[in-house]
Amino acid sequence: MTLTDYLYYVILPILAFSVLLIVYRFIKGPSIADKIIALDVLITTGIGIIGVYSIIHGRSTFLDTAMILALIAFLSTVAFSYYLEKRNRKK
Amino acid sequence: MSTLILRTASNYLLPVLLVFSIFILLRGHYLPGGGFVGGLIAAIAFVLHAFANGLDNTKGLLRFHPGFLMPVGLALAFFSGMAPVLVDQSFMTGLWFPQPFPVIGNVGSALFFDIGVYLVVIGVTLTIIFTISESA
Amino acid sequence: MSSVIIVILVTLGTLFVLLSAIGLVRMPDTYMRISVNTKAATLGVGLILVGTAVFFNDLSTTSRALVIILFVFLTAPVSAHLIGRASYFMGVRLWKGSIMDDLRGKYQKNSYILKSEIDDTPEDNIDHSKMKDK
Amino acid sequence: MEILLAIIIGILYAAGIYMMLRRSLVKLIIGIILLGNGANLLIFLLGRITEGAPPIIPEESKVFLEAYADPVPQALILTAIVISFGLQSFAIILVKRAHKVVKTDDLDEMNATDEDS
Amino acid sequence: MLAAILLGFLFAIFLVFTGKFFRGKLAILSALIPAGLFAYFASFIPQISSGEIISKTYQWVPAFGVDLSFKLDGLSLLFSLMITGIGFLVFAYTASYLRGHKYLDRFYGYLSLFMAAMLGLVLSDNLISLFVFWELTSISSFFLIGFNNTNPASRKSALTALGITGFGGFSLLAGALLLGSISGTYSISEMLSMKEAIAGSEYYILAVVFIFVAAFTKSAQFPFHFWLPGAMKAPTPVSTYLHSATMVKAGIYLLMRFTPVFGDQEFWNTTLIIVGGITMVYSAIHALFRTDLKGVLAYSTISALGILVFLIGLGTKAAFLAAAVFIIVHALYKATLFLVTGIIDHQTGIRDVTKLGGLRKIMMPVAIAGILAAISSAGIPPSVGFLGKELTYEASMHAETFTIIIVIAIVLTKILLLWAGFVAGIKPFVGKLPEAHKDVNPPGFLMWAPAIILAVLGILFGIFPMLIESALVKPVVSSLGADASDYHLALWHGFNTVLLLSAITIAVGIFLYFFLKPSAKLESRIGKLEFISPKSITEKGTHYFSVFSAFWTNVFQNGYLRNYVTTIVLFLVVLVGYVMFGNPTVLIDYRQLSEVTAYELAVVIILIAGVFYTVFTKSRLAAVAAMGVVGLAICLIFVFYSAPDLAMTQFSIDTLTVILFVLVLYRLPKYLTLSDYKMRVRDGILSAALGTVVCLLALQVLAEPTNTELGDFYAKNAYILAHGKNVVNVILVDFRGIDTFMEISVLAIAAIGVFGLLKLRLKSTDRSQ
Amino acid sequence: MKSRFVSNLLLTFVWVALTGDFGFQNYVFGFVVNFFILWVITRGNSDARYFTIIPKLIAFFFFFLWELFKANLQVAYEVITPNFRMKPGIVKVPLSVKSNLGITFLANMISLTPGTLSLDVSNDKKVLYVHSMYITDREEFIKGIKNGFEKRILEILR
Amino acid sequence: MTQQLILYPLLLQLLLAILLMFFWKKINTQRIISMLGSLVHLAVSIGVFAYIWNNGTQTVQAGSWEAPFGITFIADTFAITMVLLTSIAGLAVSIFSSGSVIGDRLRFGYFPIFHFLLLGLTGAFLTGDIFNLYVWFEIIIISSFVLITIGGEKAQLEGAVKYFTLNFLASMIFLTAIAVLYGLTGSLNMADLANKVAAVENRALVEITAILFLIGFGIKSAVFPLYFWLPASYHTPPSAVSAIFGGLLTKVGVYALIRVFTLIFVGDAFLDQILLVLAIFTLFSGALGALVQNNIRKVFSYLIICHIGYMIIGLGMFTEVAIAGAIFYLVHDILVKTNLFMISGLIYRIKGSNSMRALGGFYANYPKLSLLMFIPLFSLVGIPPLSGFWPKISLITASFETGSYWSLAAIIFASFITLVVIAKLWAEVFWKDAQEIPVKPKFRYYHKIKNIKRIQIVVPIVFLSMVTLYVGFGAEHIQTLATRISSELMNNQQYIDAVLNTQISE
Ligand code: NA
Ligand code: NA
Repeated sequence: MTLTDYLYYVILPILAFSVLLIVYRFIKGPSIADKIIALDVLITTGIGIIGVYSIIHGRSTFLDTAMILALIAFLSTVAFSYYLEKRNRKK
Repeated sequence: MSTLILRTASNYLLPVLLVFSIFILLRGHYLPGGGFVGGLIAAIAFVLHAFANGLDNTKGLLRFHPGFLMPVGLALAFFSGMAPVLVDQSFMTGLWFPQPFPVIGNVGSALFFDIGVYLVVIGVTLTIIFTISESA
Repeated sequence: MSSVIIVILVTLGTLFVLLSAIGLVRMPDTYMRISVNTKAATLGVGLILVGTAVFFNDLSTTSRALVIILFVFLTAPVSAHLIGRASYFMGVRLWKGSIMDDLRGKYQKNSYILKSEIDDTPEDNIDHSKMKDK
Repeated sequence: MEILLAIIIGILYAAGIYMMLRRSLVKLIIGIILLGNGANLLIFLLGRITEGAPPIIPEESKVFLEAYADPVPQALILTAIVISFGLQSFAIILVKRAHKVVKTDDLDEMNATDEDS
Repeated sequence: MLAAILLGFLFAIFLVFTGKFFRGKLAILSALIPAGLFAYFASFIPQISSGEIISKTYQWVPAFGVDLSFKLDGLSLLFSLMITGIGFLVFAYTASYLRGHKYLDRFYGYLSLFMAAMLGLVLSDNLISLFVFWELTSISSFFLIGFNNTNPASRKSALTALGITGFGGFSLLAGALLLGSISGTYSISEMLSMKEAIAGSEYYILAVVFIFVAAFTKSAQFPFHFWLPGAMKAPTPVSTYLHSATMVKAGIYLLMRFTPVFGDQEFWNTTLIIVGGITMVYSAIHALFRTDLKGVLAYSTISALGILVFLIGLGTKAAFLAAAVFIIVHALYKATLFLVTGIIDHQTGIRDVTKLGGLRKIMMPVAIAGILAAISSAGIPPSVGFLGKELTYEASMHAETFTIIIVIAIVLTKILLLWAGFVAGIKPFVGKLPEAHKDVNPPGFLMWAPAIILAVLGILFGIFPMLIESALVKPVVSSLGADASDYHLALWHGFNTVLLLSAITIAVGIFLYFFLKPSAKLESRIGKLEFISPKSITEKGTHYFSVFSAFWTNVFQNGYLRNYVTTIVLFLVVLVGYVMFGNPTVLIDYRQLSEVTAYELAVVIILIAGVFYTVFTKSRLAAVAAMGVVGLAICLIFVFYSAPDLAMTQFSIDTLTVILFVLVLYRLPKYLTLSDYKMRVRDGILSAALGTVVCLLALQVLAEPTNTELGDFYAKNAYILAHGKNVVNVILVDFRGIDTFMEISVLAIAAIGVFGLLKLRLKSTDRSQ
Repeated sequence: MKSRFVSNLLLTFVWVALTGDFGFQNYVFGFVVNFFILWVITRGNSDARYFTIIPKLIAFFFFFLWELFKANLQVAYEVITPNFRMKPGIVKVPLSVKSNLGITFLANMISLTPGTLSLDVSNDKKVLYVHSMYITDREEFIKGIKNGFEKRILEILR
Repeated sequence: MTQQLILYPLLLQLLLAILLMFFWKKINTQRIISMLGSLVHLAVSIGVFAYIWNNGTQTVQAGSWEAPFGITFIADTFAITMVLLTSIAGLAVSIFSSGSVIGDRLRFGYFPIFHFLLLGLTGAFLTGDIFNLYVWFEIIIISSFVLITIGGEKAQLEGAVKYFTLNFLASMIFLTAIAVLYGLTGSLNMADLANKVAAVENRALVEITAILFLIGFGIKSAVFPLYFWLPASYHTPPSAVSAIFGGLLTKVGVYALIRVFTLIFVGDAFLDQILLVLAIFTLFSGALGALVQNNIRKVFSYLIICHIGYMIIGLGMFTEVAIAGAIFYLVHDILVKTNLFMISGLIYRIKGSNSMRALGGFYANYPKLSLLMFIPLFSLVGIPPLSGFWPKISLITASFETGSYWSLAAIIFASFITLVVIAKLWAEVFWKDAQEIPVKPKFRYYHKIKNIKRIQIVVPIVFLSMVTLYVGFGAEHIQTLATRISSELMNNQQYIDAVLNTQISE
């Protein structure tokens, strides 16, 4: 089994399975915070998937996307928290 | 949001993100990136700063209305497109310096165009988000 | 040789990611879910990216991988903090097995000013025990 | 995979229109965004998809040495995404203002301009 | 000749700028224009009576085959003289009738506009330019009928008249264009030479119908007649000029003009006889039931027009002769009666014939004019009316079929018209003068002189028919394609059946005049039948039509955005579905498609889950977060399929959208469950149908061969010519840079829009400015 | 002025790392780029010293990585075994570090290590509220933090 | 420099838009720049028009990339005529805006956006690339969104929500069509597409693509049953905005329909049949709608819909005569509709209302203005020899020649209803006694505003009325133009050759 096959047939499926688990939590909630943290973890996992994928295809270019994901995902979490604070304050 | 942790973190992230945005802008012709994404990242840096420190502080940083970047960027794009017309070539024909520059590589009208895109995107994003924040 | 290192790094990383996913599903309250994920996923992704850096073994990729790791490690705890505190004043309860809550009565309602000591205006402060269940 | 993508695109179109058919302003915006995503993916799919071969010329070369994905649909989608973003941001604010001025989130109550004849 | 026609237009335009000088004493100067024109046209009489035809062509719009070609033959000469002659009298009369009126200048403007249009109409040899003038008469008539425009009834009548004549106008246009298509020319003269070709064309009936509708509406034939009584709201000079002497005869003119083209065909003749016959009898009877003088005159005018149509329908030489004479007769006496009625109205303010009497004591010249006109109208010798009636009877008796019915109808009509003429021309002047009218002022010279002139001419032409015979009547008949050179107009043709009929007519008519007085009672009796009249049917139809219009409009434009979206999507689904499933050749080729891997499947699953969650969640924030999941999934798809730039952009933009949403959301209310279950199911089905159609469409396109020529060119030249290695970026900033330029412009515009939406608050005083 | 220069230099290193081009020209270019950025955000660095800390931070990072890995195993065990043996709660930890950077640093380190999560810092910067999954004893827990991370951070910052 | 000639109208508008953004708050400067710029634009357009008229179709390859690889701009007679009309209407509305749009709106980017809108229109007319056309359409719609909402009044916003949604939907359908087209042919250049689409074997897919374009453009051109956004919104913004919308916005949809269906999807009987049916219903629905409205701007809105039917019916009959009729009508309609909305603005300035019930007495009180307004109103009706009359000759003739009696009936019906509607409007607004309308305090009534503003409001109306009169009385010229355009369109090979055989000069 080559490295590529290993990543392709073992690692990526595990990561894919993780993604499904995370989405399960996303849908189940119950609080909005759970959804936000699930989304955050999902994006983090996505970075991992992209990392593995770039090894499989031998293209480091994909890491650029991962870089953007890492940077920007943070902002949406900030925005959601901002929303939650504003919303509660309004009440 | 009045959280010290976020405020501190964002103050450090701002310059890093801005460096990153220029990096993304300049490499766009060779690798993924370019004026658009670069501009977005720069804008996001300021937005993050605004979330953490309040809008007024961020505006204080900028010193001019971000909307001003829009005409500036558009004008830059326009002149980079018009330059070839002045030498009797078609609009938006690429003009290139004969020798590649260090680091940036080949420099031509397309690069200035991309910088125009970069500026417009920053201007647009910040105008939109700042305006909403102010009237929220 | 490098291939072995890559396999180890990536495998470990993937397992940590899986771990965090399982944790996310299994942990009984929001705070613990945040807690588990902030590290497991972060560490997992960090390991995978190190593996990537090793694989490509060139400077530009390595630096990019490092930048990603840096960003992730820099932002993950801040995110966790933001969501955690938001959960608290949104009224997300601690797990029933929790043994203490020093935050009770410290957040001022509406302004979210956080005090270090309980003051004499308890009615203005957030207290989960006084909230009704949904 | 193409079949799955086609199904996804169908779902995005359907979901987008379904949301646009609701009476809530917010749902309208969500519908618009979903529909936009559907259209972008459609361009992507119909431009034919290629795995793991970004249209970026290798560092040491002047031309492509191996297969590469068609860059045209990507460029088109980039333009379309950005334009959609402009429209969506405007729409979000429009909805906010409309809600504030007309004082309803119910689109069914926004019919004065059609009636007043 | 062009100058002659344009003179009226130029004067109208001239009046726009100098109008205020023509409101006062100078108004009478306007009459110089028709007078001059009359003289001009009269100067052609010798040439025309000698059989000459004068024509003149000016180029206008050759691209359409439309030119300004004019033809002066007997028919057009007669009409030209009527238009300018009566025009002259009416212009003069108006100066007195509307003396000091605030808008007298406008009135003259419209009148001269009308006169010019009417001249153009009768002189045009090009069918399209004829139509142009035809429409101009309708428009100037609209302005004249609505001259007292602050009066709602006036406005309504103007609208009705324009509606009906406008409708006829479009019919004329269609007819003209159809004839043009058939014959390849719009020149009426050239059409004359293609009589057989046109009659043999499969479009003959259609073309004739178009022309009929035009003529019948303009000349107030049953069932389109009712606009004419309504048009009596106009000032009397208008009624005189347009609605008795000239414009209403445009339809007659048209029929006569086309007699040589369409005539001698059963459809043509029969229709005209029937329509003319019904019109003449129907409206003559109606005249009996009027108390308003102008009402009586209006219905008798319609009746007279019916007679003319009927005569044209008879299509014999005698009938043409009768028609030619009757046009002159009618113009003279009916114009007189209108002028007289106008004078009465002007001086006493009353038009109700039951309240009038003895006015001879105050306005003797008017009485003379009225009585002379009544005599002519009654066809009592030695008036020219007698000539007309004799000829009419003569023609009727030689009708080919249903002779008896035709004769009875025409005699009945004539009897009733005699009554009408007497009521209008004699009754107001005889008997006792009511107390109230003792102090009525006599009319000015300018008012009664035109009436006298016309009335006297009516008698004069009767006594000396040779004055009109070769100058006017015979050229008209020869324009209609018949030869009447052997015929001589004379009062006395010896004892014959026609004379007998004449005697009966006069006797019965006079008897009727003494026994049947116009009364309000009678009028209300006919009013009860009003609901089946064409007028009320049309009005009802119009009403239901506007109800239907409102219904139709509101069905589609119902104010509900979701209905609009539904309609559009449904339209798309049905149309595309029809083509897609109607073509069995469209197949999906599965072989070319790639396999699915685990991680792809996972991404697809989360994407679908995200979409469904977005759609069905009850929390808005959750929906926004779920869109984040969707965005991430799409981003990963872009990564998997070689589009890192896209992935980056997609993700950044999704994040920004989330931020925007979040900044706005907490200002918006929570979701409400607004639509019921049924509606959701319905929308669900429609959406699913769209989704299916798009999905199948995508798969079918994928089965087609690909062409990567474009991408290959870019890939080959990206570095070598455009100095970049990221081909996508090179496309964006170079190959297709303008797209990108405009894309950032879109962003800038959106930002300006957002800025304005949020920052611009109009002061309450600036609202709706 | 001096700190500005130092910041500029440090960002130049970040730039060079990002581009992966260690040529002299790239240093110069990175310096110019960052000079520009710092000019744009003149007000952004009230903590002028922060860049001097980065090298120490990197050292700390590797130490921390090990801590992180060790503690992760504990959570892993918790997550994959059927029963919960947790004793969670929110603990108030008094702070010795005073600077914003120090507090943020500490809070983040706590969050990154398993079982603990920094929820918030009081507005008077006196205490940090930490959620922990395993609280055997409140004082013990506080002591652990103060002697562990906080002590090291204080060292780094001085 | 001459080879870039056809881009000058486009570049000038772009320059104006950008320049105006620099003078953000200086509204007087903006007014002057806009008016002078529009004047120059008209001069340039006339120049380019004359050049094309004398030298035939011209193309420019943006970026010097040969077709079909770069973006092609092409000015055939049709395109340059539309550009010229845009510049005429643009100049009129620019002046009108200077006089009638209140300062607050001008301070929030009215003029830059206005010129962006004109830029979008110009671009859409000149482009020879289908995706680029999409981009120009987006410039147009985003500008129109901003203009329709500027000021943010209640009615504006309500209308804008619908306007936005349905136009967005149209854009998405357009984009879907482009996706399919690219998937089928791998090309974006319209001339190249004409060749490649003809070579596609699966005609059903081509037909579906054409239907998608039909619906996408159909929404934009307000064809039945896709027009809903128009009556819901066109009466809500300031009348200067309605004027440019009413004149040009739907017409660009028509332009695109004509372009696509004469160049790319040619000779499909089923599609022509659909076009005809849609056109007939459009004529019908628009006419009925206009009949029941009370607000004059709504009347004009429905008449826009109604009269779009004339152009589509011309396209549907697809003969040289019919298309010439459609083109002539297009020319007439742009001028008249722009003018009518400006007139509704003038009426509003005078009386503070646009409701027919509330208005009255114009003829008595403003005879000269009434006479002026008469010109476009009755040109619209097509009272011969005013401009609206001539194209009907072609359309009716074509319906006889193609045996399309339903078309004939619809054309006559719509003409008749238009006549009735305008006559009714005339009777209500101009003839009826002046009605008592409560005086709005601080409303800037026509008699209260400065002379210069009054001139700025009236002059463009006079200007467009004069042009309309020229179209009517100089019908020969317009018909010659329409025939030339029509024959160029019917012979799409000349377009294709102009694009694909262009020599690239270094
Ligand atoms: Na890019
Ligand atoms: Na994170």
